[in-house]
Parts: sequence; structure tokens; C-alpha cells
Amino acid sequence: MLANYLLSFLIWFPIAGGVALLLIGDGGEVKSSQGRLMRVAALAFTVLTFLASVGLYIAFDNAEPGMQFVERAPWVETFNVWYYLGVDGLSAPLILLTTFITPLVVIAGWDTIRTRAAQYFAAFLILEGLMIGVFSALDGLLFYVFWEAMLIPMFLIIGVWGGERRIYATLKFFLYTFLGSVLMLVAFIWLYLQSGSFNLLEFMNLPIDLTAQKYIFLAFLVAFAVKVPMWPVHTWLPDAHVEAPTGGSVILAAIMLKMGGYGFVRLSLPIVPDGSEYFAGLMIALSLIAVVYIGFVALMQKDMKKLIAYSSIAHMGFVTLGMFLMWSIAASTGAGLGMTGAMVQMISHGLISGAMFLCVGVLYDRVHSRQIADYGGVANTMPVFAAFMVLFAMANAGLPGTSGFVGEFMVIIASFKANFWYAFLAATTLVLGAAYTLWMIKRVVYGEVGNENVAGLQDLNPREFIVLGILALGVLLIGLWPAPLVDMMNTSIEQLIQQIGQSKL
Amino acid sequence: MALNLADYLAAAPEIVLLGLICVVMIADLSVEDDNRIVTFWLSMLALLVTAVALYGTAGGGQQIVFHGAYVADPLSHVLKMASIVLVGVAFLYARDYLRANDLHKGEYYLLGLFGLLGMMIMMSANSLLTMYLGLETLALSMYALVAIDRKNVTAAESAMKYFVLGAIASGALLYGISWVYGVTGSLQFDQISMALTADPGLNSLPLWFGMAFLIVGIAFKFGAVPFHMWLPDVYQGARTPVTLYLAAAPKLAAFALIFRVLVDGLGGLHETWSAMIMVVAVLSLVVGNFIAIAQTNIKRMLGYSTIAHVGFILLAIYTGTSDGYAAGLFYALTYVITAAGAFGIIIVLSRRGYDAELLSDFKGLNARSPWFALMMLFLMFSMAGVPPFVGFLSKLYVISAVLEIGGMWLALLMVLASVIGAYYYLRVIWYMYFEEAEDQAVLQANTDTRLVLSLNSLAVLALGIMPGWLLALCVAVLS
Amino acid sequence: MIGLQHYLTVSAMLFVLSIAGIIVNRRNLILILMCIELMLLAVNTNFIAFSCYLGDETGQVFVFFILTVAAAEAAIGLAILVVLFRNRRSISVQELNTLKG
Amino acid sequence: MYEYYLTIVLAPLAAAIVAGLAGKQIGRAGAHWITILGVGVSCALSLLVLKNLFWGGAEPENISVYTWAVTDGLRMEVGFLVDRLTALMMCVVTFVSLMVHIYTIGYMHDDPGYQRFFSFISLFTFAMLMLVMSNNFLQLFFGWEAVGLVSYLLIGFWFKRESAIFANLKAFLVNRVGDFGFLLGISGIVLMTGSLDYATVFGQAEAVAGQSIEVFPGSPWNAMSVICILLFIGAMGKSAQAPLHVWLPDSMEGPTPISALIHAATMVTAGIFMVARMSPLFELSVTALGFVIIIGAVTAFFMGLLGLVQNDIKRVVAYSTLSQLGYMTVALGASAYSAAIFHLMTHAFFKALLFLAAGSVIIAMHHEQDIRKMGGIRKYMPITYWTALIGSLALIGFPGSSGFFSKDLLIEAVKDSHWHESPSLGDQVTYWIAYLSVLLGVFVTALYSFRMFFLVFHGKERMSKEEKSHLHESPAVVTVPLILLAIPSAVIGWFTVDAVLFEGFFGSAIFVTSAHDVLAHIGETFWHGPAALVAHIYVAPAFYLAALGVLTAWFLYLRRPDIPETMRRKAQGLYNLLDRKYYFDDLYIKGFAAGGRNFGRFLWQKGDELIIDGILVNGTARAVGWMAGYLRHIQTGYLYTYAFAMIIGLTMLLGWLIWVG
Amino acid sequence: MLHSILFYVFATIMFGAALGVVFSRNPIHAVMFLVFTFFNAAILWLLAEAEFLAIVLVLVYVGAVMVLFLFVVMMLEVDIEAAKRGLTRYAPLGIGLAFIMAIELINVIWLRGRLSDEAGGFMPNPEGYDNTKALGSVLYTEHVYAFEIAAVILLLAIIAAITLTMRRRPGLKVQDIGKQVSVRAQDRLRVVKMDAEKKQ
Repeated sequence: MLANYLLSFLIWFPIAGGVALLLIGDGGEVKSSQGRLMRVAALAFTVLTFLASVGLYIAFDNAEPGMQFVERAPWVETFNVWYYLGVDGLSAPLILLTTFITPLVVIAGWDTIRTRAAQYFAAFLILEGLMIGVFSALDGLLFYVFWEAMLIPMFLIIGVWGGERRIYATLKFFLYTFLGSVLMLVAFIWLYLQSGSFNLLEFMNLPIDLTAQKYIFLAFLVAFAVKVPMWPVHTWLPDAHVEAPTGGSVILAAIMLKMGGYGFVRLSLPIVPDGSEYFAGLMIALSLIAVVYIGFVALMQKDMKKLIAYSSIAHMGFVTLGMFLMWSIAASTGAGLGMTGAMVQMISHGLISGAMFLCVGVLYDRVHSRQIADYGGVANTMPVFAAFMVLFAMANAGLPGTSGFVGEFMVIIASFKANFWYAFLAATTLVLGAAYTLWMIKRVVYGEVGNENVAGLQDLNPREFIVLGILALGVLLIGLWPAPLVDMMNTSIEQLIQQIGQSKL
Repeated sequence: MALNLADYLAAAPEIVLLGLICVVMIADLSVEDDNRIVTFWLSMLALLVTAVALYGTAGGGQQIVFHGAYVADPLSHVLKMASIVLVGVAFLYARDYLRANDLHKGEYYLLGLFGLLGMMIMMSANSLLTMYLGLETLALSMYALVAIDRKNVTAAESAMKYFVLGAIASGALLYGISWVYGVTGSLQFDQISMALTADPGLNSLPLWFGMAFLIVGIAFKFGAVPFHMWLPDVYQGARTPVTLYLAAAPKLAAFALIFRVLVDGLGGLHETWSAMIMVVAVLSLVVGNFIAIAQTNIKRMLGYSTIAHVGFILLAIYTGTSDGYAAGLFYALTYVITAAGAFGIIIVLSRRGYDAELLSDFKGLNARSPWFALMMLFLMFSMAGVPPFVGFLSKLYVISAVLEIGGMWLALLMVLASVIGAYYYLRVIWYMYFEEAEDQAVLQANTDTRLVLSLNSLAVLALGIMPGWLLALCVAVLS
Repeated sequence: MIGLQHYLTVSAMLFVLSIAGIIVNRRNLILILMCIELMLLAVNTNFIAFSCYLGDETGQVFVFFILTVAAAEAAIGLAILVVLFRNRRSISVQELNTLKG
Repeated sequence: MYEYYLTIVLAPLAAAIVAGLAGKQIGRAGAHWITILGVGVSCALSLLVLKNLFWGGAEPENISVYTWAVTDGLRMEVGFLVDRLTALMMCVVTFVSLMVHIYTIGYMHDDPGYQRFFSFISLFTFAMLMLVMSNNFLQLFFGWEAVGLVSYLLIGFWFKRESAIFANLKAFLVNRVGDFGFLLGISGIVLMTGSLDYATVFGQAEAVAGQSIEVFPGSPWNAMSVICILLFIGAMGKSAQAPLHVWLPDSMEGPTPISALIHAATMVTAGIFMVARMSPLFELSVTALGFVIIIGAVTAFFMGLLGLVQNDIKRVVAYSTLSQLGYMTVALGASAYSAAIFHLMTHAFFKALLFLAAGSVIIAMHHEQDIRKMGGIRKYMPITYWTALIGSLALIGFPGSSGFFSKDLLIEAVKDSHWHESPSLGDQVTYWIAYLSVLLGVFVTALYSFRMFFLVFHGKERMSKEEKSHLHESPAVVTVPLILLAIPSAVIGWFTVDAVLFEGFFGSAIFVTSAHDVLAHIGETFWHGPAALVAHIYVAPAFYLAALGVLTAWFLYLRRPDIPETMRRKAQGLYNLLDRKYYFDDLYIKGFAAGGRNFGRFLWQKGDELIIDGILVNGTARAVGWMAGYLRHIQTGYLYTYAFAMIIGLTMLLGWLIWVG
Repeated sequence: MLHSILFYVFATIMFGAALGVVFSRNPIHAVMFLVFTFFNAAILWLLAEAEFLAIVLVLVYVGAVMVLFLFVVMMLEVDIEAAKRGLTRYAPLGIGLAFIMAIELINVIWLRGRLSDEAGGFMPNPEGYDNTKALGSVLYTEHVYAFEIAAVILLLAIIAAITLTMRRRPGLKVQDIGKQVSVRAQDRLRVVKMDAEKKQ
């Protein structure tokens, strides 16, 4: 019974919570009892949402290739727009990721947010709902509405609670993504005029000639490439990450970037398969550039957040690489491998990058600097933290046994099937990833105590310990036993592959 | 010949309004300056009664009376109702400001009501003559309103500019009318279009010339490039309540004007005028958005943004399809609601001897009044066309209408323009949320103002989420 | 035979002249107002010409109304002018540029 | 047996987790007891498993533990393949590791990171066991990387030391370079066979050898060669073959027990083991074998030379490890896999012994590692002395010692290897390079080993007075492992050589094509049992070379210590070359690392910040802003401008109409 | 024939007068020229047999509006010298533009379009045609609505003009009739009782 409205619940419950917070909260100082009320309420909402999403996981049917938990109701008759929700193996894991990360973010902001706590938590709650909406919308316009509306809370989060250059960063973030998505809107409208509705599933069956497919693909590409982000439209990300508050960076890296990848599998590939095929080479090239180029760039970063941001770009390169390999693979199998790898990579990157940003946040809360140079020998004063940080760093470097390995492994194998040099360039991440991550670790965590700031550091408090601990468990679990996750996706991916397989011409 | 009661019944709203205007006028004479509030409530009452009269007589199909001078049809009813409400809202927002700034004279309301009368006349004008007279009624009261603060230099200056340019525009309009009249031998829209269908030979250069002059007049009313130059100056120069009035309802009148003249009347010449409209619209989009970026005065900035929005409305008309017209109507309606809200907030921010005219006056609004900051945020994002606010849907509708007739490049231009436009709307939000407040004065606004203003802003969100009925209405009245 | 076209020509010349007057004038707002009157005169002439050409009074009725409105317009225009003058002690078009950009 | 295997693997892991997470609660004693218990259990069980396989006649087992993931037809599992090869490795690993555990109690007893250390070495054991017991490439890679991780943690154990954290980063990165090739190799296997499971892959090996991969378009290469070389690149990283050897000497920065563990039993042997395990693949690609043997030969000889000029006691041993690994690799290249594994085993014992002995000396010298500051320690630490002697003799292959059998037969195998039979010139060159380097290597080995030995234990005492004052034998926890290791170092060769090399001990575990099966050939022609071999040493050139080496060492470093000085002065260039380790480090650090950083800086500042951000993104923004600033001036504020604009518009419209109409 | 001559003569004069309006250096002259223009226009209208409007033009315009103009010109006491008209820097452009537009218009009037097909002569009015009567008959029937609106506009103009220009000068002495009428005796006269002076 409730299952029929589970998705709606997941979307609207957090949003309702956010609105409630906005209404009752005056955004007072965090010390005040009201601030505490805010935090507890926010945590309650997110945790409840997470529990509900566990229900989603339980009730999810891995064998079902189609959409599940479908809800359908007319929304705007004039455009034949429907309130049309549903999930499959591609979107469900991402929804779980969202509901999993958000409570952690709330906890992370527990007493570090000193101003306007109510608005802060409200923004995250609303954001959560909207993001789940993006992952579950099956109607183009609905999708677009969630997609765009998401920008608003993020814009505020970065702008209000961000660092020194926050305004530049947040405007850049907003305009970049806005520019990207309006073109997608044009593509949607075009498809709507062709098919008479915004139903994504109908789009997928709509015959489109090659030229149109190319243009539509490009329109989508701009939107998703910016979100992912792919080289060369990635420059908003480092700025946004650096300036965003910890929670913002986490959500941004863990979930928002995934929207780009999700967009590719949900829209680009099935709706314009031939267009995708036409541009697959370009996509692979860009992905590989992202892996190598960005790997080198990350090496030289002086700012921890910036470094992690760049490494995110490099890791997302694997996502796009895995998705667009299939046409260059002659072998019978491999396409699916790449796709699965890409999807797993998204989930795992969600956990790892989130964790990394939280680690930096932990340091930032104490020393108020993100510069690598301001640290050194943290392990002396914060052994427990150092352990976590090294663990996540290793995960970031794609060490087997951590989730970071799974996706990269699959994608590299798949890309070898496509072409030796794809695999060669992709595999450079083994060296580059390790280099930039561990070099940072060397300079931050190891060594003699760098300065009196470091000397005075307090080790993790229980709150931080819980957050990082949970993430560590997630990382290791997926790394040691990805089967549950992969099984969730398999059917949908097979179906997607054969859907892409059949040309629309 | 005997006067026909049915005619007067059809025109009841205008007649009632006129009568009530006289009542207000007389009453106002006997009201002392310190309780002008009476005039305010009287005017509101007048609006209410008019609305009732309109509601009573509305409904049913098209009805042409007064020897074809007056038409009562769903379109006119919707537009009239909307403008009555908007004028009421404008009065409400204006009240406290006027009192605080010693401008609380009955004339504001009187002229406002006259303006409304003019708009209503335009909205149900069925002949060029009526249209012209309505236009002048509106224009003259606007000229006077802009200059109503007699001690204000800029107000006077802007009024002068407005007047001169307006006069030129109406001169051009008249010249065009004379040509149309001369070629088609009639002033009534239905007869003009009949004449055109009867004798396609009429569809030739002289008529087009007339039409060109008409379009100048229309474009001026809308404030479309290159006939827009009065608009920023007037928006900035006039006192905020006047700007508020100007920014809201008259756009609907302008829509009525263009629809009646170009669609009802000269619909047969679509392929000719669409090209002209398109050029004007594109110019408006580009120029409006670009210049708005460079503004520091928010009223002026909103003026330029209005020009950009007008570009959208004109592009909707340009399509010449029923979808396009509906889109245009929807856009106009939703835009005026948004604009009213925005200026309302500017008014609320102002206080005695201090107009919150500069963008920088919005700094730190979130700290001063989170609620109004949020409302302004809604309005700005709506203007920028970001979902879930209604501005997005209206843009969407227009774009889809344009794409429907294959205007891919126009669509791209529109979306790019709105991205550029997003910047200056975002700047307002950035000032409100990311900057520290410069003055900490608490906002004083009466409960009713707060309430209506909040409703106004929330409507932008509500319409964005539940646009169904309004869209359906727009489609219905134009079919 | 004097006919429609002659009258149209005359009014056209008048119209153009008035426009030129508005653009050309630099010092005196009153002159601009007068040019507007000229413009309306041109329009009226046009109407009358057409009305006589079509043998239909509507045109002349229109002129009648235009005259009325023009009078009202002139009144308001001059009133604004007066307000302006009271504020700035000048009616020069040149100095009327505090609002710009 | 399934439970046994699980226990063997999980016991060290469990111990490691407990000691790591609950270190504070269980205390130091708790930490070392639980880890020793864990490793002890797995050691005992390993021996049991070996016994069952060897004497109990149990069949090799291939068990899947759980399915890691299945997607797109590719099964990724975790499972165990336990045959004699595995069993042998398990025993070696667990035994040495156990010794190291015990030894550590003494070596680290006053280190603050005591629990952490035990946790790490247990984890190390677990990783190595996962590696050797794996039945598929995924798990192999897991163990492969896990070993790298733990070595990273252990080398950087004293994370305050700049040199240590430099060394561990270096070790990890160099290994990563190897893994880079290894992963590509695995991908190649998946491409060719569509499976990660050993059995399946080996089953299809023949077929794969037939196919080809176009690495460079238009030049198809034999698939098997490509795959094997890629895999071997991985082995080069782990087993520290030139040119990826640079990490190993630096890994001395870790505490000595780690050096013992890394060099003897675990990490470095992984590569050798892997190649042996992959023999069914390598056998099918002569090209790959050639590559292997050349790399091995180069390592064996040139790394040995470096040992001559080292003064850090541990580094000397380290370079000896390098060259011994070179020997094993050469054996692999000569298809004498058993010989390689045999040498690996013996080497594990005596190398562990040597390290622990060196550690014992270091403890006594209070962490002084420079052999020039030692000498004549014999009489202070007899046990250490004798055990060290046994180790050194085994290392140089003193007749009868374990090293003797392994190394001597290894050289034999190389001598008679299929490379010798091959008519082609290239193969002949390969052969001679390999053979000569292993042969000369013997001399070099003897020289540096006994140089160290004499300098440390004999000669005049060069240490300071007060150091001398409290110079004494190490405690039992140190000496007992020494003794326990000394015994196998001395004798194990004698007992096992027959079985391991000639009686097909490994059976199906190692596959050698008959054409390559040099050991069988030796078995027929040359081999008459250990005693005979010892008896006939005089026929083996190796023996003389070794003896010569020892004598030279004795002469140079005990009789005439001045000669080395003069030689050093004479051959300055050569000395520098050796001293700077052939400038490999300079090449890597100044070349690749610095080059990479500069490239990164260039891409970042020029590519990202200048071009993309500066010009494209912000440039556009600036352009728009400029545009706005320019356009706004159209609005001059003058009435006539406004009117003018209107009129222009009107005129344009009219003109356009006339033009179209 | 005569008709034509008259037309051309007065048209020329009117145009000249209009030029005078635009280019005269003195606003007062300009007003005069404007008046003169109107007179000529009226004559032209008469020639087109629109008598009523011609008369109205003279009466309403010249009689009222122009006087208003003069009045304002005088009232604003603009010193003539300052108000001496100078040409804007747009002058050449403006005039050029005006020429272009004139050419376009004349082009349409004479060459293009179907107006030039016929002679374009006015159709003669029937016998006993009374322009005023004709207009009057439609004004109050067909155009009653417009007529009402015109009334509204005039009212509006009055209100607007008053709003903008009427000033209550402080200290201006006006008598309030209402008060004067409703005055009562005691307001004007107060009877006070004083006791006699004290004695020294």
C-alpha cells in the first residue's frame, strides 16, 4: 500500500521537513536551544527518509527489467505532462546513495554551522528531496523541474555558508549548470513536439533521424557534461568545492555529479542511441583526457579540497568512459561490464569523495585552513583520524577491497576489450591516483608535527567518528562484496544495452 | 434612434467604474489630507464593485455592441479581471508608501482608476477608434501619475520624456490608423479582416505601411526595442508606487492592443507583420538582457528586464498560432503578477524619505527579514525562469510555441538570453543572502500589505506547481 | 484634379517635418510640443483626405475625436512642462538627461 | 579442508583487526600474543595441509568461497586453489612470518606503536596468503595490492621520519607502476578468455597463444606474449626487478623485522610465485620468457655489484636480495620454475636469518647500521655470529647448505636451458648473458656477503668505547628465531632438493613444455642425489668462484683494508656509478617525478586556469559585461536620441517593407 | 482649376509656416507660425469640403489650444536668448532621416500600391449634403461610446492638469464663505465683566 507512494514519500517528506524548518526556524545561533531543535529535527527527517529508502531496497525486484514503484498522475494537461515516477536498477542505487549520504551531512554540520542553522538544514532537506526527484522522475518536464530546482538550494548553500570567494564560485556554478540545462530543455521540447508528451519512456521508442539525434545528443551532452563534469567544462567544480561548506562539498561530489552520469544512461543513450554512437569516440576521448590530464593537474594542487575536487573529475572520467565503450567493443560481452563499472564507480565515488571531503572538513573545523602546507604530521595528534584518512585515501587510489577498485577494475577490463590504448590510458590512474592522493597524505598526515596548530589538534569527537566510521564500512562493504549492488543493476543494464543496441534509424 | 439597453448592459463594468470614479472624486474633495485613507478604501470598494459587475456580466461568448465599437468576449473579461486585481494590489502596496512620503493624495487613486478605465476600454475595444481613445485615457493618466510628485525633479523629467515620446508614438499610431482606414475603409477589426478576406488585393504596400506605423505605436506601449527608451527612465524616475502601477496592468492592456489590432484585425497580414514583430522582439531580448546587467538601480534594472520579457511575449505573438497567442497571454499574466510582487517588495523596503532603489539596498535582507528575502528569491528565480516557479513554465510555453513553427534558432536565442538574464536576477539574491546588511532598520509594513505581498509571491510558486487551470484558461479564451 | 494623393502628400510632408522638428530641436521643449501638434494636424489631414476619398464620415468623426484628445494632451503636456520648469527653472531639452544609462 | 583454508587465511586477519582496533584495550602483551597465536595457527594448519598433499596424497583443491560479483557474463569470485605450490608457499610465508612475529617482541619492545606494528605484520601475512591461495586473478590482484598497501604502511611505520615516508611513498608508487602492467595483463586475459578463473584460463591457454592483439594498429602481436609481458611487468614491480627495483633498498627505512618479512617470505616472492603459477601461460610464449630471463640476469649481476659499495648493513643484505631475486627470475626465464621456487624457499630462510641477525647486531649497536663503525663483534654476540655465518654460507652456496643446492642447480638449469639448444643467434646471446651473469654473480655474492661478514664480526673494533661497554648478546626472543631459522637454512636443502626439483613435487601446479623441461633433463643426466652433488662440487665452476669471492673478501677487508680505499680512489667514476646505484633514483626522482609535477603544473596553470577558465569562461563573462557597459551608453538620456531611435526603427520597417513589397 | 491653384498656394504656405514652426528662433514666433499653419490647414480642409472640422480646427485649436500655448510660453518667462533654438548634433542625421521617410511615403502614395490606380479624386458629395449634419447624426448614435470616452478624457485632463499645477501658497488670503455665513454673534463679540479699579 505505502509502497505505491514510496517514491513520493521519499521526495516530499524531506522537502516538507525543510519547509517546516524554514517556517519555525529563525536561523538563530546554533548554541540556542532552537538551533538544537533544528538539528535534531533535520536529523530525524533525513534518518526517516533513509529508513524509508531501505524499504525501497527491500521491496526492489532485481529481476524486473522495467520500472518499479511507478506512480502516474496528470500534472499539466496542456503539455500532457505527468507526475510520473518510477525506479529501475539504474536509479534505485543512486536514490539509496542520496538518502544514505544526507543524514551524514546533517551530522557533519551538527555544530560547525554557527549561523542560520535552520536555513542551512532546510536547504539540505529540500535538496535531498529534489535530488531523489531527479532520480525517480520519468517525465521529462518533471525531471527538468527537479533538475533545475536543485540548483537553488545549492546556490544558497555555497553562497551563504561558503568561503572567501564563495560568490564567484556559486555564480560560476549556477550559470555554468544553468547554461547547460537550458539546452537540454530545448531538446526536451523538441522531443515533446515530436511525440506529443514528455514521457521519457515514449522518448525512448520515438524514431528520430540521425541529424536530429546528433543535435539532441549535443544538447544533452552540454547539460550532463557540465554536471559530471567532463573536461573541458569542469572548471566550475574546483571553485565550487573549495568554497562550499563541507556539507555542500559532500553533497555536490557525492550526489550532484552523479546526475550527469545518470542523465547519460537515462536520457542520452536510450533516447538517441545513434547520436550517442556517432559521438562515442569524442566521449571516450574526453573521458580519457579527464583521467590523465586531470590526474596530472590534481598532482599539483596546494588546496586539499581542490585536490579532491580534481580527483573527482578524474574518477568521473571512468564513469563516462565505461558508458560509451560499447560501440568500440567487438566482443560479445564487455559493453555491460563497462556500464556496470560506470554505475558502480558512481556509487563508490559518492561514498569515497564524500568521505574525503568530510575528512578535510574535520581538519578545517579545527585549523580553518585547507592548505596542505598548513598541516603535516597530523597522525601524531590525531591517530584515529589519520587511520580513516589513509583508508579513504587508499580507496580513492582504487585499492582492491575498497569500493574505489570495483568500478575502475570493470571499466579498465572493458576498455581493454575496446582498445589497448584506452585501457592503457585509463590504467594510468593506478599510478596518478596513488600519486596525488598519497602525496597529499604524506604531506598532511605523516611527518613530524608541522606547526603549533597541528600540535594542538584534538582527535575525532564521537560525532565525526560515527560519520567517518559509517562511510568506512560502506566503502569496505562494497569493496569486498559488490554483488548485492551489481545484482541490483544487472537486469536494467542488460535491458539498457539491448535498447541501445537497436538503432532508431 | 433609441438607445439600446443591452449595449449598456454589456459595457456595465466600464460604466460602473466611471460612475464610481466620479463618486470617489467628489468624496475626495471633502476629505482632509490626514484621512485620505477614506479615498483609498473608497477606491478599493470601487474596484470591488467593478469586479463584481464584470463577473456578473462576464460569461457567454463574444458580444459586439455600440455599433461595433465595443466587444465583450472571454479574453476581455480575463484581462479586465486581472487588471482590476492588479490595480487593487498596486493601490494596497502604494498606500503606506504614499502616506510615509506625504504623497497621499486622492489623485493617485483617481488617476489610477482612470488608467484602469482606459485599460478596460482598450481590452474590449473593437474598433481602432475605441482602441485609440482607450489608449489615450490610459496614457494621459499615466503621464500625470508619473509626474504626480511635483517636487521631484527626476519624476518630472521622466514624465516629460514619457509624454513626448508617447505623443510621438500615438501620432505614429494615428497615422497608421488613417492608412488602414483609408485602404480598408473601416475602423472595426472584424470589418477590416472581412475586407481583407473579401479583397486580397488590399494586402499590399499601403496597408503594410499603415501597419508599420501601428506596430510602432504598439511596440512603444510594450516598450520594445527600439521604441523602449522611455521605459527605463520612467521606471527609475517615477516614484515606486507609480512604477509598480506602470509595470503591472498596462502590459495586459498592451497585450490586448496587439492582439486586437494585429490578430483580430490584421490577422490576414500575418506573414508580413510577423517578420517585423520578430525583429523587434529579438532586439528587445538581447538589448534588454544585456543592458540590465550593467544597472545598479533596481527599478531601472527591472525596467530593462521588462524589455527582455516583452521580447518573449512578442515572440509568442510572432508565431501566429493559437498556441503562441495562449503562450503570450499566459506569459503576460504571470509576468505582471511577478513584477507586481517585485515592486511591492521594493516599496516595503522603502520608508520615509528613503527609496530602496539601489541594488545595494537589498544587501543582507535575509538577515533583516528572512521571509521577504525568501519572497524576493521566489520572484527573482521566477523572472529568471528557474523551475519550479511560474516564470519557467511561461518561458517553456513560449519556446515550445516557437519551436512548433520551426524556430530553432529563436528558441536557442531565447534560452541563451535567459541565461544571460539569470545573472542580474541572481545578483539580487546574492545581495540579499550573501552580503552583510548595510542598514539594519526593521521593515515596517502593515499586516494586510504583508499578507497580500506574501500571497502574491507565493502565487508565483503555486502557479509554477499547479499551472493547469491558468493554462487551460488561456487556451480557452483564445480559442 | 486635386485628389487624395495630393492631400496625402501634404500630410506626409507635414508629418515628416514635425518628426524632423522633434529630433532637431535642442533648446526648447515647447517647440517639441508644437511639433507634436503639427504631427496631429498631419494625421488629421490624412483622415480627412481618406474620408472624402471614401465618402464616409467616420474618418471625419475620428478627426473630431483626435482634436478633442489633442487638446487634452496639450493641456497635460503643458502642465508637465510647468512642473518641470518649476523644478529646474529651465525647459531646455539639452539639460533633460539626469536619467540615462 | 575448506574450513582449514578459511582459518589459515582469516586467523591472521582476525588477529590483525583485534590488535589494530582494540590495541589499547588488549595492551602490548595481548597484541603480540593474539597475533602470534593467529599466525601460529595458520602456520600449523599450513604444515598440515602440506603434509596432506605431500604424504597424505590429497588432491589439489579448487574451492570457491563466495561470488564477489557477476555481471555481463563475467564471474568474479573469491576462492582458493590449494595445490603443492600453494602449500609450499603457505608454509614458507607463515613460518617466516611466525619467526618474525616472535623476533619482533624483542626488537620493538620499547616502540610506542607496538600494537599497530603487530597488527600490520599479521595483516601482511593475511594479504600474502590471499595472494598465494587465490584461484583467480581478481583475488590475486587483491592480495597483490594488499601486500603493497601493508608494505606501504610498514615501511612508513616510523612516520615521523622524512626518509621513511619518502621511502614508503616511493615503494607504493613504483609497485603501482608494476601493477599498472599487471592489471592490463589481467584485462588482456579477460579479453582473450572471458574469465578470471585460473582453471578456465589455463584451459584456453593454447587457443589464446594462437591469437594476436594489435597493440599498434597494423602490427599484430602474439596475444600470449603481450599478456605475459604485461603480467611480468607486475612481477618486476613486486619482485623488484630492474628497472623497478629502486623501492626495495629504501624499504630498509622500515623496522628490521619488516625488512626480513618483505625480503624473505612475502612481498618480493610474490612476483616469482606469480610467474610460476602462470607457467602454463609463460610456457607458451618464448618471447616473454626471453624478456624474463634478460631482466633477471641484469638484476642478478648488476644489483649484486651494488652490494659491494654499501656500508649500511641492512642495505648490503637488501642488494643481495635483489640479486638473489634476479637468480630466481633467470630460473623462471629458463623454464626451471621449480628451481626458482626452490631457491625462493631456501632464500626465504637464510635471508630472513641474515636480516634478523643484522637486526640483532643493530639492536646491540643501538640502531647503528654503518658497518664501518663495527667490527670484532663476534666475541660479544656468539649466537648471532654463528647464525649469521650459517646464513652467509647458505647465501654464497657453501656446499651442503640449502643455498648450495638451490643456487647450484639453478645455475645448472640455466646452463642446460632450452636457450642453449636454440640455434637462433638472439637466443644464444640471451643464453650467454643469462649464464655468465648468474655465474659471475656467484663471485660477487660471495664477495659482498663476506665483506659485510668480516667487517662486522671480525677485524678491529671500530665502535666507540661506551658502545663497546654495553655490547652484549640479544635476548632470547631474538636469538631463538635466529636459531630456528638457522637450522632450515643449513639443512633443508639436503632433504627437499630431490623431491622438489626432480620428483615432480609440484605435479600439475607447474606446467613445463617438454622442450623446455630442463630440470627433467638434468634429472636424467646430471643428478645423482645430494650427496653426489656435494661430492662432485669440484666440477662446478660456481664453487671456485664462491671460494675466490670469500678469499678476496678476506684479503681485502681483513688483511689489507687499505686496498679498497686506494681502489676507490683509483676508480672514482666506477665507484660513483655504483654508489649512485647506476643513477636510477636520480632518473626517477629528477626525471619522472619532477617531470610529472612540472607537467601537472603546466596543465593546471596554463591549461585550466589560463585557457579554459581565464579565456573561455571568465573571458565570456567579461565580454558580456563589456557589451552591457557599451550598450547602456545608447541610452544617452537625451530626448532627441530617444525620438531618433524610434524614427530609425520606423524608417527601417518602412524601408524593409518597400524592399520586400 | 481654381480649386487646384488654391490648393497648391495654401499647401505651399502651410508648409512654409510649418517650417517656420520648426526652425524659428523664437518660441513666440513659433506659436504664431503654428497658428498660421492651422489656418492654412483649415483652408485646405475646406477645399476638401470638410467644413465642420475646418471651423472646429480654427475655433478649438487656434482659439483654445494655441492660446494656451502662448500663455504658457509667456508664463514660463523663458528668456528668449537662452531659448534661442540650436540644432542638435543629430540635426543632419535627423533631417536626412526625415528625407528618407518622406521619399518612402511619397513613393508609396504615388508609385506603389493601388491608390495610384484610379485618379484618386474625391467623390463629389450629393446635393444638399450638410457636412455638419452628417457628422452630428453619427456622432451621437454610432459613436456615442467614443463620445463618452472623449468626455472622460477631458475630465481626466482637467484632473491631471489641476493635480500637477495647482499650488496652495501658504499665507494666501482667501475667504471661506461657508464660515462667514455660519458665523455666530458670540464668535465675534465677547462681553467681559471687569470689576472697578482698585483705589490707590
